[in-house]
Amino acid sequence: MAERIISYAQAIQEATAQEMERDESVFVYGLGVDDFKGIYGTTKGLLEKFGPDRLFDTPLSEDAMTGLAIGAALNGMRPVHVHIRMDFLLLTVNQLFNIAAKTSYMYGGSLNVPIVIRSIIGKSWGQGAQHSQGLHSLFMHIPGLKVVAPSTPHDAKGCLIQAIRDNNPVMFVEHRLLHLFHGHVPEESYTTPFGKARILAPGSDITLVGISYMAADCLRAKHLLDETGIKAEVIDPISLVPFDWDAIMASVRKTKRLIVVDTAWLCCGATAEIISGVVERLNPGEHIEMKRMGFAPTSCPPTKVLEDAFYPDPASIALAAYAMCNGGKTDWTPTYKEEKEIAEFRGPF
Amino acid sequence: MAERIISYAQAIQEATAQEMERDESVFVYGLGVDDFKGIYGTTKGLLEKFGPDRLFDTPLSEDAMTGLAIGAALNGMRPVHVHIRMDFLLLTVNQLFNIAAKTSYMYGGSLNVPIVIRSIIGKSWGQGAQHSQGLHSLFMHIPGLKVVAPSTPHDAKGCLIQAIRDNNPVMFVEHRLLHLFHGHVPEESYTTPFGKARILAPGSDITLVGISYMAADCLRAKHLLDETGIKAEVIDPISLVPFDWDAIMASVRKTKRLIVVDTAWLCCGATAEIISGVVERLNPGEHIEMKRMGFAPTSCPPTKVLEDAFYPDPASIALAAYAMCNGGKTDWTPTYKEEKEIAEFRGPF
Amino acid sequence: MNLEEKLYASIYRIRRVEEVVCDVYPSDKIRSPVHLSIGQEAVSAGVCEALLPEEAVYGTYRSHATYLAKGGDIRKMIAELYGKDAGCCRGKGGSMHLIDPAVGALGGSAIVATNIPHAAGHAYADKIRGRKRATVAMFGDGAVEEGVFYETLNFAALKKLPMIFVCENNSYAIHSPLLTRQPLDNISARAAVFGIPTEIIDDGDVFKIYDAVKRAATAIREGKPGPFFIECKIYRWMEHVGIGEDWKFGYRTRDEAEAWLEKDPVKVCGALIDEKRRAEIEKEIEEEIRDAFAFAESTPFPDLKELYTDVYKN
Amino acid sequence: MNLEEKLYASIYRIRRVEEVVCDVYPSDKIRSPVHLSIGQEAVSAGVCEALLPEEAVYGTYRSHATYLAKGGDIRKMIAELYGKDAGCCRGKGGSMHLIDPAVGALGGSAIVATNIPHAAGHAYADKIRGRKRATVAMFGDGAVEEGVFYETLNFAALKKLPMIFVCENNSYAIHSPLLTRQPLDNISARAAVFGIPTEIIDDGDVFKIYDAVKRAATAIREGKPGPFFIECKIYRWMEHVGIGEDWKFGYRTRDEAEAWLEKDPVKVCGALIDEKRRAEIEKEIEEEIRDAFAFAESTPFPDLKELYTDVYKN
Ligand SMILES: Cc1ncc(C[n+]2csc(CCOP(=O)(O)OP(=O)(O)O)c2C)c(N)n1
Ligand SMILES: Cc1ncc(C[n+]2csc(CCOP(=O)(O)OP(=O)(O)O)c2C)c(N)n1
Ligand SMILES: [Mg+2]
Ligand SMILES: [Mg+2]
Repeated sequence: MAERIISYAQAIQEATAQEMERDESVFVYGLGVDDFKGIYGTTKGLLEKFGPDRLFDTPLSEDAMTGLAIGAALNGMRPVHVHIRMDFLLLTVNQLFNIAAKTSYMYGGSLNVPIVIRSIIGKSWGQGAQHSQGLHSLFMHIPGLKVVAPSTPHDAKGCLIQAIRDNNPVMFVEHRLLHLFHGHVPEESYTTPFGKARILAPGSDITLVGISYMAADCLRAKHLLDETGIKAEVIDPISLVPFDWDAIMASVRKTKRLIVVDTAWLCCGATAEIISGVVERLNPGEHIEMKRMGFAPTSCPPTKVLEDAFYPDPASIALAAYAMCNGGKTDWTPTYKEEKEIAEFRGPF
Repeated sequence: MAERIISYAQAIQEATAQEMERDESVFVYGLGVDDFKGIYGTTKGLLEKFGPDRLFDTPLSEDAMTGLAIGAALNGMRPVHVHIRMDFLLLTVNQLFNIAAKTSYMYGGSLNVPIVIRSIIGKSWGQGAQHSQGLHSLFMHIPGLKVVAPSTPHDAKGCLIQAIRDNNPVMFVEHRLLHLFHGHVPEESYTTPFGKARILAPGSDITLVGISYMAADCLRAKHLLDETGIKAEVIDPISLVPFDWDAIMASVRKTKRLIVVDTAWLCCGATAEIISGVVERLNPGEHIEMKRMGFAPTSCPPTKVLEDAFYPDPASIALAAYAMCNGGKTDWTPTYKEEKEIAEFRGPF
Repeated sequence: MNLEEKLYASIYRIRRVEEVVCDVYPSDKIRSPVHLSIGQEAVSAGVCEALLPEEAVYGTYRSHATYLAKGGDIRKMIAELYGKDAGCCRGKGGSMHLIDPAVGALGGSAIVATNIPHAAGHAYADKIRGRKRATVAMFGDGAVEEGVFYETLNFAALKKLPMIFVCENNSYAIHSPLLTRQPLDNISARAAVFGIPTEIIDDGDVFKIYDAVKRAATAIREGKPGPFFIECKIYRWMEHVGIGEDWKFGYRTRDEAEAWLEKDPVKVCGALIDEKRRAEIEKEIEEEIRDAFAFAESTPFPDLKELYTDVYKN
Repeated sequence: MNLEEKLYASIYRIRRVEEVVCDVYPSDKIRSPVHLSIGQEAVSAGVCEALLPEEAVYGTYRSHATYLAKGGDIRKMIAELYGKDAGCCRGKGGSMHLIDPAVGALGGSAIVATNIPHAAGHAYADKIRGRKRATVAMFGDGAVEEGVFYETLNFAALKKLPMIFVCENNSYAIHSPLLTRQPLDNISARAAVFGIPTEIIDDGDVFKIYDAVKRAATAIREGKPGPFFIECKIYRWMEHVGIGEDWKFGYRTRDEAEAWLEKDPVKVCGALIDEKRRAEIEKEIEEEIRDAFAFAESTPFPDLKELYTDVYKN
C-alpha cells in the first residue's frame, strides 16, 4: 500500500474531524479557530462540517474560557481548547492547576474533567520573548494533568485522538515548525498510547532524547554524527506525563550516555526531570554520563544572530554528543545548513 | 550580648518596617494586609506607621494587582505584593512570567522591575488541595525571576530586606508553619545575600538539602539519626535562584550522598533541578548517591491520615538517609513525635 | 410539604447542621477550615428550592449551605467533614469542597470565583445539546472583583446561555467591606451593562429569592434566552472562617448587624408555619443530623493506600 | 508648529514610517512580525500630542504609532526592527516591544491587555508621590474582553487614579468582529458603570481625540480625581499582522471600510495646512525616515555575548 503523506497540521485536523464525527460530545474552540487561517490549517473545514456550536471562536478571555471547558466536561462534554501560542496559557493555569488537575482527586473520584488543551510553541522570525515559550514543564509539575508532545504527523494524529478520549485533562503540545512537517499518516482512526516512547532511530553509542521539535533536531544531529562513526539512538518520549521510563532506561543502559534536549528552559524543566528520573533508577554502581540542552537561560531575543544562539540545533546537539563520546573533545565541526522550515519561515505567525 | 529571639513572622514584619522607613518608594499591599490579623502578624502596625497609601488592602484581583506592581516599579517604586496562599499566585503568572521576568531583557536593559512577591505555603488542619501548594519551581523555571525561601527568622529578615533592595522581581517564599518558629534576629537592618546557602549543621556521612520548611525537618531528621551514628550535614539553600552550587558540591563531594527534600512536588521541581545540577557538575568518574523527597504525586488530601502520608517528615527523611547510608536497609525505626507546630496548629488559616 | 415548609426545612437544616458543627469543632474531630453560612441560609435555600434536581448549582468554599439546600446527602457531608472514607469526597475534599453530583450540588472551590465559568460551561453544554434547564453560579461580593467574573458575564450574554448568576452579597470579603474594594455598591448594574436582566433582593427574604430564581429558571426551561443575574443582599453572622463570632475585632459592628439579626431566617420563616407542623419538621431534621454525626463518628478513615488513588480517572 | 501642524506631522510620520517598513519588508531585513497602524494614526497622534513628555503612555504590540507619536527616537526604532544593537531594545524587543522611556513611550507587550494595569500602577505611584500628571493605557476592543481590564477599571475608580483609559476600537480582534465577541457594542458603558466619566469619539477625528485627552489630562494635572475613559472608534486598513491588505479573505469587506478610507487622517488633517508648510513638514519627515533607515542598515548587530546580558539588572 502506498504511504499516505500529509502534514502535521493536517494530521491534527484529521484527528479532530474524526473524533468530532465519532463523538457528539467533542467540541473545539479557541481564539481564531473559525477564521480563514484556521490555526495554521488545523481547524479548517470543521465549522462547515460540524457547525458553530461545536467549532467556535471566543472572546479574549482565556481564564473564563478554560473554566468553560471544565464546566462543559463536568456536564458530559469533551472540549478541545486551542491556543495559538503557549505563552497565553499563563492566563489559564489557575483553572487548569487549581481545578482541572485536582477535580478527580479532590472530589474523591466522583467527578472528572476530560478536556484537551492544544497549545503551540512559536519559533522563528523574531517571535520574541512572549511568543516563543515552551512551558510544558509547568504542566508536568502538577499531578492530575497529562502532557504529550508528539513530534511526527503520525503520532500527532494518534495522540490527539487518545487525548480526546482520555478521561483527564491533557495538555497537547505542538510546535509551530512541526506543523510544516510531512509524514505517513493512516487515514483511519487510531490512537497512540500515552506513556510509550518511540525509538526514532536505533544506535549504540549515545542516547538522544528530544522533546517535541527537538526530536527532529536530534534525528538531524544523528545524521550529522554519521561521519564521525558515532551511532546515536534517538528517542521521542511523545508523552511526558506519563513517561516511559522503561524505554529510556533500556536505551541508556545500552549506550551509557544520555543527552536530553528540550525546546524549553532547563531549570526545573523536563530535562531536569528526565535526568533525575534516570538517576533514581540506576542500580548501585551503574553509571551513565548525562547532559541536558535547551533554551539559553534568557528570554528569547528576536534578532536573528541572538535567536540562533538561543536555541539548540542539530549542530550544537551533534557537537555535544561528539564531545560526550570523545572524553570532552570538540575537535570536530558538524557541517550544518539551517533547516528549511526555519530558513523559509515568514509566517503566518 | 543577649540573643534577641523573635518569631519568623515578626522578623518579616520588622524587615518590612525597616525598609519602609528607609525608602519611601517601598509600599506593601495585598488582600488582608491591613486587617486585624495582618497576614499572621507580618504586616501588623505598618498601617499605623506608614499610612494607607503605603499599606493597603486590595480587591480580589490578583492579575491586575500584579500588573499594578509592575507599573509602579517602572515609575520608581519598590512594591511588595503579599499573598496569604501561594495557590492564588496562579492568577498572577501571566504578569510575572510574561512581563516582570522579561522586562529587563526584552527592553534591552532600559527598564527593570524591582518587585517582591511574598507568598505563603499552607499546611495542616485539612487545608486541602487548593491551600497547600508549594509552587516555587514554576517560578524557578522562568529566567528573569529570583526565588528565595529562607527557613530561619534570621534569614527571613535578611532575605526580605535583600529582596526589596534587589532590582529584579523576587519571589519570596514563606511557609505557614515557619511563621511560628523563633530564633535569633538582630534588631538592626541587614541583608542576607542571594546565592549563598547556609550549612545549618555540619556532618560527614550524608548531605540533606531542605527547602523552606523542609530545612527544619532535615535538621530534625539529623537529630533522629544521631542514635544510628550517621552524621548528616544539613543545608538550607535559602536562595533557589540564584543557587549556591559551590556549597552543595562541596558538601556532596565530602559525604558522597545527597537527599534533597522539598515542600513541593518532585516532577520538574526544585529537587529535580538540584539533582540534575549536581550531575552536570560531577567530574568524570565521580559518583554521588542521590535521592529526592517531597509531596506525594497527588493533590493534598485534608483528612489527617492521608495528609500525614502526603508530606515528608523528619522520620521519613531520617529513614531514607539511614537506608542510603546502609545499602538500602530499613531495619531502623526513628522515634518521632509529631512536631509542636503541626500538632498544635488550629489556624488562623 | 408546601413551599413554606420546604423552605423552612431547608433553612432550619442548614442552621442546625452548622450549629452542631460548631459544637463538635472544639473536639478536633473536624479538622478542616469551616466557612459557615449561619445567617445567610435564605440564599441557598431560596435558590436551590427553585431548581429541579437535575439542575446544577455551582457553589463556593462556603459550601455547606448549597450542598444541603440542593439535597446533598447529609451523612456523606458530615463524614467528609470528619475526613472519613464514606465522605462525599472520600476525605479528599474537606469542608470547602462538598459536592453531590447526584443532586446537582457542584462547585465547592477554595479559589474564589473559579466556579463561575464552570456554570457557564455546564450551561453551554446544555444549550448545544438542546437541554432546557438552568444552571446556577453562586458567588460572593468579593468574587465579582475577579476578572473571570466579567469574562463569564460577557460570554454568557454573548451566547445567551441558560444560566443564572446569583451573587450572595454579604458586604464583606473576609474583613474588607465592599466599599473598600469597589467604587460603587452596584454589582447588578455591572451585569446589566452586558444586557443581562438583573434583579436585586435586598432584604434576605427567602420567598423573594425563591421567586426570582424560579422565574428565571422557568424562562430558561421554556427556551427563553438567558442568562439572568440575581443579587441577594445578606449578612454573615459568624467570622469568615471558623466557628466564632467576630464583632470584637472592630472591622464590622454589632450595630450594623442588628437589622439583619432581626431578620433571622429561621425565625421569620418558621413563624409562617403552624407550630405543630414546625415541631415535626424540626424533629425529623434533628434526627437526620444526629444520625449523620453518629454515622460520621463510626465510619472508618480512608485506608493509607487511598493517598494514591483518584489522581487520574481511568 | 501650531497644533494642526503638530498633529499632521505626527500622523504623517507614522504613515510614512509604516509605508517604508512595508517597502523594506520583502527584503527580509526586518525579521519581526509587524502590526501596522496605517489608518489608525489619529488615535496615537491625538492622544500623545495631548500629553506632556513626562507623562507616560502604555501601548500595545501595535506599538509603532504610539512610540512615534510620543516622540520616540526614530533611529532607535528602525534599528530595533532591523534587530540591531542600537535599537531601542538592543535587538531584544522587536516590533511588538518598542519603548523609549525618555519620552514616556512605554508598554509594548505582545500579550493582550497586560499593559492596562501597568498604567494603573504607574498612576498609583504618581498619586501617592503627589505628582499631578496623567498616565495613559491604550488598548484595543479585544483587550476589553480580558478580565484584567475590569479589574483595573475597578481599582482605578476605587483609588481615583490619575490615569486615562484609551480604547482604540477598530471593531476587530484579528479576524473577529466585535459583535462575535461581545454581546453589545458598548465598551464605554462598561467603564461608566464603575463611575468613570467616559467619552466616545466615533469618527476618528484627531482634534476631537486630542481635545478629549487634553481635557482629561488637564483635569488630572489640576488635581481633580481620575480616572477617565475615552473610546476612539477607528479602522485598521492593513491585515492584523504583516504588510498586506486583507479584503480578499472575506472576514470584512472593502465596502465596510469605504467610509473610513475616506476619512484618511493624512488627507483630512493635511488639508488643514497651508500647502507650502505641509511640503516642508513632509520633507523634514522624509529626511528623518531616510536617515533612520540608513542608520539601521549600517549599524551593527549585537555581539553574540549579548544573548546573556540583561536577564537581571544589577
Ligand atoms: C483567588 C483567591 N483570592 C483570594 C482568596 C482568599 N479569600 C478566601 S475567601 C475571600 C473573600 C471572598 O469574599 P466573597 O466573595 O464576598 O465571599 P464570602 O466569603 O463573603 O462568602 C478571600 C479573599 C481566595 N480563596 N482565592
Ligand atoms: C492574552 C492574549 N490572547 C490572545 C492573543 C492573540 N492576539 C494577538 S492580537 C489579538 C487581537 C487583539 O485585538 P484588539 O485588542 O482589538 O487590538 P487590535 O489588534 O485590534 O489593535 C489577539 C487575539 C494575545 N496576543 N494575547
Ligand atoms: Mg462577601
Ligand atoms: Mg481591535
